[in-house]
Amino acid sequence: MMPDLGKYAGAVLSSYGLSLIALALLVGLSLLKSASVRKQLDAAEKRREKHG
Amino acid sequence: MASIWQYANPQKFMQSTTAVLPYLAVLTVAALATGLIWGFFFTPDDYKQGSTVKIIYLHVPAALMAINAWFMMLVASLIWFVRRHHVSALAAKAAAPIGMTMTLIALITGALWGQPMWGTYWAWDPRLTTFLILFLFYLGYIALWAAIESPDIAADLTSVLCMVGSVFALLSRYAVNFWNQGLHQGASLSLDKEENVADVFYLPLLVCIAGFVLLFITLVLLRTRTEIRARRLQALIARERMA
Amino acid sequence: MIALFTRDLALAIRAGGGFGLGLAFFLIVTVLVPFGVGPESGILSTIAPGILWIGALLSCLLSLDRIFALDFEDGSLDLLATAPIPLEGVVLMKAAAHWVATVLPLVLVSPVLGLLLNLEPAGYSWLVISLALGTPALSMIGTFGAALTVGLKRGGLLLSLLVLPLYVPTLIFGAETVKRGADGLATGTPTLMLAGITLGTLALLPFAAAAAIRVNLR
Amino acid sequence: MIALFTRDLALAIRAGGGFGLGLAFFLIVTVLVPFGVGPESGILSTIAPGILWIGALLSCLLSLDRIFALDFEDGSLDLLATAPIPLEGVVLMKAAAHWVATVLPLVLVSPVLGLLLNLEPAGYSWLVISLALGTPALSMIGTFGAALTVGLKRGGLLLSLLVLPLYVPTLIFGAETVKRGADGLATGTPTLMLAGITLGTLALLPFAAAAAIRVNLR
Amino acid sequence: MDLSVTNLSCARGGLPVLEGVSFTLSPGKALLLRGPNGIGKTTLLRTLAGLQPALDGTVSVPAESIAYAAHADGLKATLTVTENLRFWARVFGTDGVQNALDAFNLNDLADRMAQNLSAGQKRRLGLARLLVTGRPIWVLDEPTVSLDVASVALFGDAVKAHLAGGGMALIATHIDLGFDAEVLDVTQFKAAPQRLDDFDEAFA
Amino acid sequence: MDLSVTNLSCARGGLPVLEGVSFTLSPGKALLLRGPNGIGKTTLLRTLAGLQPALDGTVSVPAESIAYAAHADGLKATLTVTENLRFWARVFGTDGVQNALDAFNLNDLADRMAQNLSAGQKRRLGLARLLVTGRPIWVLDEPTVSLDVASVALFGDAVKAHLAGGGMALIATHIDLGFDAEVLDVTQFKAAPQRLDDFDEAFA
Ligand code: HEM
Ligand SMILES: Nc1ncnc2c1ncn2[C@@H]1O[C@H](COP(=O)(O)OP(=O)(O)OP(=O)(O)O)[C@@H](O)[C@H]1O
Ligand SMILES: Nc1ncnc2c1ncn2[C@@H]1O[C@H](COP(=O)(O)OP(=O)(O)OP(=O)(O)O)[C@@H](O)[C@H]1O
Ligand SMILES: [Mg+2]
Ligand SMILES: [Mg+2]
Repeated sequence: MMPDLGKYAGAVLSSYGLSLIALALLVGLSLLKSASVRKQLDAAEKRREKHG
Repeated sequence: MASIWQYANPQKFMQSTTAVLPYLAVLTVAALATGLIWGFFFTPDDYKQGSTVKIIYLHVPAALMAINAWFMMLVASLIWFVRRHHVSALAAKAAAPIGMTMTLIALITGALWGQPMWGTYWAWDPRLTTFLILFLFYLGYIALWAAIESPDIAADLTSVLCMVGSVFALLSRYAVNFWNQGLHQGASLSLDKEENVADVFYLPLLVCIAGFVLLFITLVLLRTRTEIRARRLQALIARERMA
Repeated sequence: MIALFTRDLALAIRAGGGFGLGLAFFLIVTVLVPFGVGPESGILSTIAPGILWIGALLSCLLSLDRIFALDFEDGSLDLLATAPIPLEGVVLMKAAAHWVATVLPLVLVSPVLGLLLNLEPAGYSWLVISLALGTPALSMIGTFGAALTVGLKRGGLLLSLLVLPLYVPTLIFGAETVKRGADGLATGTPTLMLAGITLGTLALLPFAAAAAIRVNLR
Repeated sequence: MIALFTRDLALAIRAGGGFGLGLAFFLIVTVLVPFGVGPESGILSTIAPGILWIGALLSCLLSLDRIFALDFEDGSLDLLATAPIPLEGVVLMKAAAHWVATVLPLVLVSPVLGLLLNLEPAGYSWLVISLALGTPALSMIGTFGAALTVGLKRGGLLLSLLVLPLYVPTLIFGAETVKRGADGLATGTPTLMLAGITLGTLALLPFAAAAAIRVNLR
Repeated sequence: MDLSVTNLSCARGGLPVLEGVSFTLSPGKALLLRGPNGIGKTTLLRTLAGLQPALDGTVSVPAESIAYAAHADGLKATLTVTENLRFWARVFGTDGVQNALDAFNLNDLADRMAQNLSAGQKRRLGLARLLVTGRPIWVLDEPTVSLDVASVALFGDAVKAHLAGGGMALIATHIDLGFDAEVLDVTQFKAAPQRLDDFDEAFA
Repeated sequence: MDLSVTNLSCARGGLPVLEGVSFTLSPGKALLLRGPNGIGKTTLLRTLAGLQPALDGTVSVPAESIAYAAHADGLKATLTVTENLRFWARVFGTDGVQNALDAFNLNDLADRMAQNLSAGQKRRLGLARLLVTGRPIWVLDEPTVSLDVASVALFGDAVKAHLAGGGMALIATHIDLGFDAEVLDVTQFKAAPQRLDDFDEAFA
């Protein structure tokens, strides 16, 4: 059910492709950083509670 | 009714965003998927531009968000400067990479669109040029955040840069217009849409714009939360060092 | 404040760098362009206004990190911040000294370099006028950038990155003035804009720069 | 010696500057040119080869003073000079690290900037080839210049002045290669010359640079 | 007019270093600050001099009445001794250059460039700068580093003359200055490590 | 193999500073250099380490057997303690990193970036570097600056272990190092001011 893009298929597909890659990178990196910081913070809070 | 500034308290901010973030994320995915799928699969080709109109569903929302992200950073910087709420400084920091990505998407899709339409990937058209300058501003802003160790000093200096930069961005816009008349279409989301974009293109475009706005808000909240946690983490580590 | 201005000038001259080197860099950039672009005089004279402005801008840029870095390292900046003159005045004097020591010589020799690039005869006077009107804005913007990056190690390249987009409007109007002048067209609007930018930056940026220094000394 | 190379790369990445900022400067210089010269794509594509080469050269130039200055300040250079590796090897590794950290990224993004300047399609491959062949010479010559000025306070601008004339042959042949490539002409001679310059500088300049460092440490 | 500091807290690099610093200094008196390396003496003096904001607490005098001198002397290597002093005299709007040269025995060196001075001579020039500020409160950080015995005595005389004229001096030092004064050990004000029990405490 | 220095003259900034320096040091021995500021100790040590040419005289060992450590530690702020040491170990082709960490009590700090160390810890790292050079002659300029008592003792132990293994040490210092060694006062070698009777003498 791919629409027929005609002679501009290259331009349209690469626009969508590159944009989605950029968005995926942005979202992915944001999530990764969020997860890693959260993990480090949890560990640090645990240490703090243990040692007071 | 409590003051809106209560959300500038980090803890309060964390609590309230924990509650809304899942809904926002779902809404974002829904809007983006609907808009892009609708636009890509279920809209006709334009009689002049052929299938390249489909690029509009990425290009225009990204372009709008690129500018609005900077505007949001400006507002957040002003709030930090006047009221010194840490959350707003961190929100400005969190928004910059998003804005930069949006600028990049607008530039890439525009360039890819330009090749079939104008016969060149790049022309020094005022609007295009303005975006390039905007990209440089994002780059400098992010580099300044990265270069300064102390978070409060970084917040102060980047907010000064954001304010001064905004003035110069406007000035550049005027200068660039003066310098070159350009190829780019004018604003077509004006009120009398009769003479501009037809409904078939207009409605999915609106959904896409909504999707990008939601994406921006979601990401800013997520990244601001990360920054807040990182700040807390830094303080805890510093305390461990001292003990 | 006059004392600060004369001291900075004296330092620029004694250190041997202030005057000569900025000038030399301008010369060399301008000379490199024909090597890179090729010697056809038609092309050269078309691009001459832009290249001369860009050369001046880059020379100015390269000397920016000296504006505050030396004073920061040896503690003078701390002492100036606690001295009975407003920091805004200090910033303005620093920008003025930078302009006189580094940029003014460029403005004065620019016609000679215009010759090297086959600038149209009608353009010479506009070259000097536009540089004289526009470069104070470059010095002032650069001083602001230097104030932002004063505490950073090796801030030089970051400084360039921050300052260059701010230089765009000045560059556009400056080069446009020369281009129009060389082509015998009316130069009113860009000249006015140049003057406007210079006045605006001189009026507003000292405050932003002084705020940045206060933050950086903290 | 490999240890020195990997350490310098690690430092360049950690300091956050090495990679990104040289690149940013290249980007900005290239972007400024149309603002100065004007947006007509015909003129831009004529001067594109020269401007791209000059941009790469200037970005390279600006990062030169980092090559030895930091090691000099913190005493590493003294220690390296007394270490059991030849100073010539140290110099070569320094140049290599500079090239990989600062110049290689420029080479890789240069096609994108070619786009901005409307470089002729046939020129892209030659742009990358000529930069890849010629820029090692720039790094090596720059390392020599950095070695000459290592002890001097604020040697940065003096360094530029010393190094720029030495860069001229590389620039000429590099830009010529791209120009001929873009025009579809034979590029044999300038490409060979570029390769020759690079090989020659890599073979000879380490000795000169090592001698200069020995003198400067005295 | 006394210099009284009440309950002052100051931070360095974002972390509180000293808390609850309180003392009073009246005209004609000097106060020596002592404490181990890294305790926060420099931070305290910079806060008093108005170079960084206090976290908390008050200082009874404006920063404009304080002359601050630290390790870095603010000397320009390519200006002569007289030129260096004359510059600061003009900035502070006074004219005590000759007086300052006399007090620190710099007359022989008056035309020497600062870069050709020895470390101790440089230090003397840095201290001479205090005399041309004409300000009543001297805030000095390790003033006698690299001075020989004779120069330490000159410095002591200069401080005594300043105090006799109704001035005040606040001096952080590890070594003997050759004159008597009250001593304040700042170790007692050391900031307790932040508890950070409350999430928001990280955002000072 | 002894280190013997015969009739050495060395210059700084174009002027002779020390003349006729002669001494001998045998394996297992340490020699302390003393003398007032500016007499030329640093100049002498740099000449021995091969960093500047001697005006005159001979040194019996090649510069390749000497490990030199000065005020500047050659540490990279953005590398960790281990990375800094490992780099120098690779440059000198040895593998004593763990050993060096142990000797200067740096194990707790092994993964800390050098920029986050205190001055004393930095100094310890700089001294630990000597152990990874594997060279027999240590030439040290003011090694104990900013070290606390415990660290000075660590340093003393490291020097003693080095000497016990047949090494030598030549140390310029103003302060007590906590161990006994021969002392050489370099003031006796102070260069006489040039007479400049002959026109050519200015061209040394
Ligand atoms: C790199 C190149 C380009 C950049 C940076 C760019 C930038 C922008 C911006 C900022 C907008 C939103 C402005 C607004 O809504 O007021 C926009 C809208 C638009 N652009 Fe582009 N553009 C580029 C290339 C192109 C090309 C090549 C085409 C097609 C031939 C194109 C077609 C459009 C259309 C149809 C709109 C929507 C009009 C509107 O809503 O204003 N753009 N572009
Ligand atoms: N730039 C900085 N960033 C973070 N912490 C710092 C910074 N500078 C100093 N510190 C820390 O702040 C504390 C106080 O430093 P300060 O310089 O005030 O000490 P001091 O009492 O003057 O020491 P000294 O006797 O060595 O002069 C020290 O523990 C130091 O490690
Ligand atoms: N760059 C220079 N140019 C000219 N003279 C110099 C230079 N550096 C040092 N000197 C002079 O050389 C002499 C010897 O200096 P050196 O550093 O060897 O002394 P030192 O005995 O190590 O002193 P200290 O105990 O302070 O370390 C001093 O009188 C000094 O003034
Ligand atoms: Mg201190
Ligand atoms: Mg010494």
